[in-house]
Amino acid sequence: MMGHALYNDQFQILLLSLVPGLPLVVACALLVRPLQKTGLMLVPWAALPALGTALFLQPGVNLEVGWFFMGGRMGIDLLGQRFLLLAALVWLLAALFGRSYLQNDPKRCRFFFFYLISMAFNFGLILAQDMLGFYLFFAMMSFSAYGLIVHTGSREARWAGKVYIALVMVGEVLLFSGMLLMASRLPDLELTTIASSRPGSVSLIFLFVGFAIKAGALPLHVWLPLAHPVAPVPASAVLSGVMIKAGLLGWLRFLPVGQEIALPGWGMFFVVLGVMAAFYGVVLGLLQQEAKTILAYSSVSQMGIMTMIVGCGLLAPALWPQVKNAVSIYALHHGLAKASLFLGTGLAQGSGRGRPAPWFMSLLLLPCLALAGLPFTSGAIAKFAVKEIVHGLPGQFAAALELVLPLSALATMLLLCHFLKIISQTPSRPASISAGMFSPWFALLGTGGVLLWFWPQRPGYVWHGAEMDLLWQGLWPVALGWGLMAALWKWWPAKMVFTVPAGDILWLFYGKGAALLRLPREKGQNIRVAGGVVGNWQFGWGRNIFDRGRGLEKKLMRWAVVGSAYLLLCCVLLLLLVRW
Amino acid sequence: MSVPPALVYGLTGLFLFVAGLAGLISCAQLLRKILAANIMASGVFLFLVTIGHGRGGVIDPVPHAMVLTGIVVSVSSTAVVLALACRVQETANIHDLLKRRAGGDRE
Amino acid sequence: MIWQNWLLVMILLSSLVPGLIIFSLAESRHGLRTTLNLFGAITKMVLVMIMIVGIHQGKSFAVHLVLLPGLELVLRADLLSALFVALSSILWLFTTIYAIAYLEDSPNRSHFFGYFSLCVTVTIGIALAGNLLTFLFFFEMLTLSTYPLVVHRGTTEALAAGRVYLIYTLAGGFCLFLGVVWLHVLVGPVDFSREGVLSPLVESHGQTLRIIFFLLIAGVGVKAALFPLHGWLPRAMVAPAPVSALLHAVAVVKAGAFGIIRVVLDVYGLQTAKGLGLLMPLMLLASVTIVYGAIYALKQDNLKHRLAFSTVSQVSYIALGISIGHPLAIMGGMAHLVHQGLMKITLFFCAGNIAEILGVHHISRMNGVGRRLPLTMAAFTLAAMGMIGLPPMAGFVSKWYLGLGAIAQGQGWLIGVLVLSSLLNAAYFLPILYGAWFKEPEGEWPADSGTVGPVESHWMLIVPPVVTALIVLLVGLLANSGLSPLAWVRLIINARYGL
Amino acid sequence: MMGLQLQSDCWLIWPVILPLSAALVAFLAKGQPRLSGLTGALLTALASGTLFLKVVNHGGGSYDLGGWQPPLGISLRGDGPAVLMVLMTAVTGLAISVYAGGYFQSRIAMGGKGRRHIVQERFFWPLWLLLWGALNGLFLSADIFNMYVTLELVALSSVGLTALSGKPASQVAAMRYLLASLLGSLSFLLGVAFLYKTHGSLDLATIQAALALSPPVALAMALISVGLMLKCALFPFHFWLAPAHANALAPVSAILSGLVIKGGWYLFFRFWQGFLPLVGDGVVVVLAGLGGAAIIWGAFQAFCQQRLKMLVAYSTVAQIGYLFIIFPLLAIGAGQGAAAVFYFAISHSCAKAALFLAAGSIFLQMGHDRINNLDGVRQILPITTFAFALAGLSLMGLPPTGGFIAKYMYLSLAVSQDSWWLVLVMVVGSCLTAIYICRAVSHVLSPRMVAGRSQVVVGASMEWSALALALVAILLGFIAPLPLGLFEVVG
Repeated sequence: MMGHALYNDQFQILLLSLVPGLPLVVACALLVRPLQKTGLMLVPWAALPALGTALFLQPGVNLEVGWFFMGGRMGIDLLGQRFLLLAALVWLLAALFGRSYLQNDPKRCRFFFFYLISMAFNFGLILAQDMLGFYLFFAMMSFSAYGLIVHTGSREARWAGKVYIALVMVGEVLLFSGMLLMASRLPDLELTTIASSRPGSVSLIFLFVGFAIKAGALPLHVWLPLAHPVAPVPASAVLSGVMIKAGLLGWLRFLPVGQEIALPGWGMFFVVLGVMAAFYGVVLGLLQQEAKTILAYSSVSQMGIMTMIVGCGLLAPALWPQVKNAVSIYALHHGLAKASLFLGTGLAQGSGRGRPAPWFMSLLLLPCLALAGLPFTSGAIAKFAVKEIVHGLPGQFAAALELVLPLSALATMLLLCHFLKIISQTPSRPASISAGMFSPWFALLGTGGVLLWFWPQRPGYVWHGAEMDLLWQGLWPVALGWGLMAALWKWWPAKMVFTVPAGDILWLFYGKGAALLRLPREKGQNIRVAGGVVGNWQFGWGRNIFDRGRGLEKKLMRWAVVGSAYLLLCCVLLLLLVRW
Repeated sequence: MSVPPALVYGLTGLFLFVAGLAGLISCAQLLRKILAANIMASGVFLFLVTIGHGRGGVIDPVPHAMVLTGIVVSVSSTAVVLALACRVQETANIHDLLKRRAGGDRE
Repeated sequence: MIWQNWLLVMILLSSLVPGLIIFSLAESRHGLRTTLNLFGAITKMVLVMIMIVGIHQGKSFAVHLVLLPGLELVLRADLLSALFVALSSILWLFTTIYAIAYLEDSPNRSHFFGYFSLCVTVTIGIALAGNLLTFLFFFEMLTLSTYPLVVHRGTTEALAAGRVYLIYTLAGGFCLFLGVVWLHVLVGPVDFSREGVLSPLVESHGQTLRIIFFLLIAGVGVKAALFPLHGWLPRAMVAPAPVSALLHAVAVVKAGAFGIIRVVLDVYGLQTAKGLGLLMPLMLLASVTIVYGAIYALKQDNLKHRLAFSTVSQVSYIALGISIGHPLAIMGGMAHLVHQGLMKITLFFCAGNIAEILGVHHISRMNGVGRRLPLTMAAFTLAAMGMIGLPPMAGFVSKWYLGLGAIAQGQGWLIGVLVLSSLLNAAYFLPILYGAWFKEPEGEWPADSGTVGPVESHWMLIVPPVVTALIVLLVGLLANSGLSPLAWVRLIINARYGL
Repeated sequence: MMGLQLQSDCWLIWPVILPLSAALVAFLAKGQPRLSGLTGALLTALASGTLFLKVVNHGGGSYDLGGWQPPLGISLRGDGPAVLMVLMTAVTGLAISVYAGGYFQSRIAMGGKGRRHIVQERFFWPLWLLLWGALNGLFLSADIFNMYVTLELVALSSVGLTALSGKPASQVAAMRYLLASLLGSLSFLLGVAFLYKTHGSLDLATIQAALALSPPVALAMALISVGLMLKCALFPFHFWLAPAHANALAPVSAILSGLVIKGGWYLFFRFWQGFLPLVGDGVVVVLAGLGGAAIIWGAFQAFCQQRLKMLVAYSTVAQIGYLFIIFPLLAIGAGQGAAAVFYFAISHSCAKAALFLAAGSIFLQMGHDRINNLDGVRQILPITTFAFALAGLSLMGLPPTGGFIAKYMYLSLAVSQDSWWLVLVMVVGSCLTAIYICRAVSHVLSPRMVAGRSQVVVGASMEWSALALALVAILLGFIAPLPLGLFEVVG
């Protein structure tokens, strides 16, 4: 029996190691010229162990990997399973898409190298069950994603990369500090220990901000609209679909959610921040003219809703199991939908046929509607899960948030209509798509549409979606949004176009910000060294001191001086000796 | 009260020493310096001779031996000094000559 | 028993003897010289391994030589010295391999390798020094054996740099000397194995002990490049790359840092040092150095200068760890002794490769280097990430423990220093990485020496950085395993403070 | 009683007799001055070695020359310090002799102006052996008048050696040297006369035993002190030293700087040693003050020099200061101060001689000794430059050298007696020493190649003897207990 358990453990460790391990191995293969072809073939399939783990491994595995880093643990819990499923699906399908999308890119090996390592670390952070393991994978994923963002090497990409990496660095050090502060109070660094302890407020702030950067929470979202449009389409899909969820997961893992102690201050903060982001993203998104930028702002807005849910969990600890459920469902739904939108954008822009075909547009409409929460879409299930939580909140919150939810759905619909319009108006670049790109997109659409309906822990309500009032509640924001947008298109003067540059508030202090990022540097050999005087003295005033020293010595060498010294010294010695 | 001759000799010796010292220090020419050094030596010897006299009328032979040895040393060092002085003078002359010739060439 | 005592001497001789033979070799005896070098390095490694195993089994190693009554040279291997000895001997092997290829066809190689071996001998001597006098003894010799290496190129610039180096280090040496003498007058010979000799004097001679501490730290601080005393380090960059690597990672700077550890922990003892209030100034100094070095590194365009200032900044982590005074922080500091060595030697190897193979010395001209030298730049990237302190590189491990110790000691503000340093490190390393990997090369390289063999250049130039970079990665990735430096440091801390 | 009876301590005489007779032989043996000179040097060194072994094994002793008892007879005393100095002279002298053999050989082989080099060598050996004998006599003599005589002998032979090079500069320098030396010895003699007047004895030990500070004694001590200061060129009487030492032939410079200076200082020390308990702080402070001034000023001047040999010569000026700053530290501490200063003298002697020998070789090879143009000598003279660097280490007082041990003892004495100004002077002095030595060494050891004589003219014996001396200076860092044990032996 013991032996069996051990064997089982070993097997699980092997499987779990394969999840981040296989992508890393394939990534390494891409570096070696003879193996590149095989490596490229294998890119999408490197996500298979993750998919398998998410689908077949029972949550609750938690294994010690003592030799790893600072004493690691890995395993999978309920939250992890859902995030892993989402990640595996999106990474896999986006890779399939990308393989065709980047077929003719000379630098595709480099792209997929970064793609794979980001993927590996993304899986790793989901599996990590200890603080430093999580931090390790989180940090590595953030840095690897840099390679995806700057892939094209255009000016915009470089700028986006710069902003991204600066924010990532700030996030890293904040996380580092926060985790240090947290770790100094804990007996060990396992996530279960963290979940049952209460961190200090300073470390909370650090951790919140550190993860908020990744999650694109309000003032720190600036990298999202910059980075998503410049990255190649599959990269945007995973960035927006999966990677920003890592920040969310970080909050869930490290904030004291799910404890008996309510943190009303923090909860309130999260809720307000989330709601603000939900609408801010939409408003800013409406002012954009680039499809992928609009999607990025939509992500900001959607992440706002997830922030809000987390805030609810903080407000009412009793709701925590539902919150966990809701967040993971929402993340799953949003991830799949957003990824299919991004891939769709890629397809539309690369069709080479001028305007996209109607059938294509109607397919593209599906995830949009899902995001807006149309009944019978995945969005409806996610929205319902959220609604359930909102209902559980204390009175005034429930009322306020119940108002917010449909409004946000309406806003989302507005934004996505805007997106569709932009897509339909933007002429395509020369044809670059192939049949191989459609199948992953279809798969993604299909999964997004169907997956939640077969979800084991789906809200019990799902099958009652046909009930009239609920149907209505889901429908009217969508319809209103659509109508409003149609009206706007019709009557809005064509010449009145307001735009805000992507990255909005970043531009407010662009001048100074740029100065911060573009550091003064001295070209050439010059180095400024403190204490440089010592180095130069022989060349500066040294010559002078030599001559002066020798001149003085000549004076000392005169007989008169020597004679007087003789007499003086005789007298002094005599005097001193006699006086004694 | 008569002055003891030992005191006179002794003081004379010391005076000679100091005078020689003054000469050695202040005279510029080499030969004068050498002479001054000799005068100093004579002063010391005179002083030594006086010491030998001073012991209650008994003549002490040791200072005498010292003076004799000292004179030998002094003579030999004077010889060395003089020889060296000649060489210095010679080379100085040659030096001067060379300098003058070089100067003349330039003119 | 006898072999145990001779082992230490043999460890010293294993590099000294080849060094002396190499001095006498003609310039053309390339093969013999290489053989001797490698033979010495490998022998030393083996001997050090034997010693470490012995120490682990609880054996003790010590040799004494009486210079004067009450004045003796002692070589003794304790846990801490084993750490430094292991670092030096391993890195020496790599540096030797690297230097053999790097200096191929350059003049004066016999001289170079002679002094090179001497330098390592002396460094090992510093590590094994059993009392303060022996430490001083080897510390001064280190100055002298590294000087010829610094001026090896013989250019005016090199000579000027050498002069500055000498002035700084010798002046520091005299401070140290004075401190040692003073301490001897106060308490007699200061043996490292007798911590706490000074504690009875805290009441009566507190002020004196403070001054002595200042003198000692000034002495070792010059080599450790503590803030106002660091001026020599960037200038010494004119030396050939293997020398810079050796200087920064193994020998000089590390010896200074090691000296700080010895002075604080073994001469004064943590409690005494705390009681005298000596740690706070040291902590401030180290913090200032960390930030200062990083800021200046940012301003450099010359790659080696940037690395030099980075060293200034990074080595002070060790001093910081010690001065925090909490066992955890000390652990971080000691681990950084090894980690920084590994990372910095990799960086210098890479900088040397870039300069040697491509003729590129400036960061502004490094665009696209990654395409021409992928392995070198990969190693550079790993090491640079370690320097920034990203997990799972070695640098993170030390930073983590430093932070933990700082918090435990109630000095939470130090996290700010660590964070600032990380940010600045990122600011000066990431642009290099970006330029090297993502930018297009700006045309021909100034002096491309061409590809040799299957890798980008001579394999002896490529293998050392790649291997050390992998070690950097593994040391962090397997930090918790029994074979990592961290495990050994934990052993030290356990033995001393019983964590 | 009569002279024919051999006294038990007759071995004391050989280190004096042998070089003197060898000098005579070398002078007379016109054809083979080098052979006879080297043989004499070897024998003298052997005699000194024997003396050393005897003293180590059987303790010190004294010997009355010709069986004549003091005061009329001349007495030699071999106690620890004296024998130590004799041994130092022997070691240094032997190396210098070997060097000189090679030096003259090389010079003669180089040719040049007629027979000048041959004549130089012909006079060098007798003068050098005479000097050696006189020095040994000086160290061993127990009687103050004999000290005067040996002092004069030393001075005359060294002046002769100085003038030997024949350059105008060296002759002028020799003249200065001689006059200063005359002034010094006459002062010394007058002091001796005063001492004899008050004590009726010439035996130093007797005098010191009965010493009381009457005004004549004070005058005597003042005269003797100033006279000896002139002899050993203590600041401000260093005016003659640098030109004389720097312009002499290479082996001569080494002899003068390494050994001759120590003669004057040795007498000074022995006079004051017994006298110190009687005097107040003021005097020792003056002495140490002069020493400190010498250290700083000499080091500064050395730093200012542009010629290598001048630099080394001024370094001697500075190092003499160390021999004098010990006086405040002698008063307390059981013999540690004396041990320290003797150790300093010994290691300085080896190191300085090695420096001058190496500098001489460099001069010979390059044809000049302008420091700034010496880059690249390393390639031509690897051993010599190495010796130069090693000797420099000892001068700087870096471990593991004799200089380090001495400085260590100095500093620990100064610290234990809270003489902070001495500590300051020593540290500053050490730093300055380090700077000027490094300045020279950085050029000498520079890998840069500079045009010079391509053919190596420096003989192997020259290179290795310099290195041997430098190595002795290093070795002194490890064998300190041996000489210092000898130091305890009384005569």
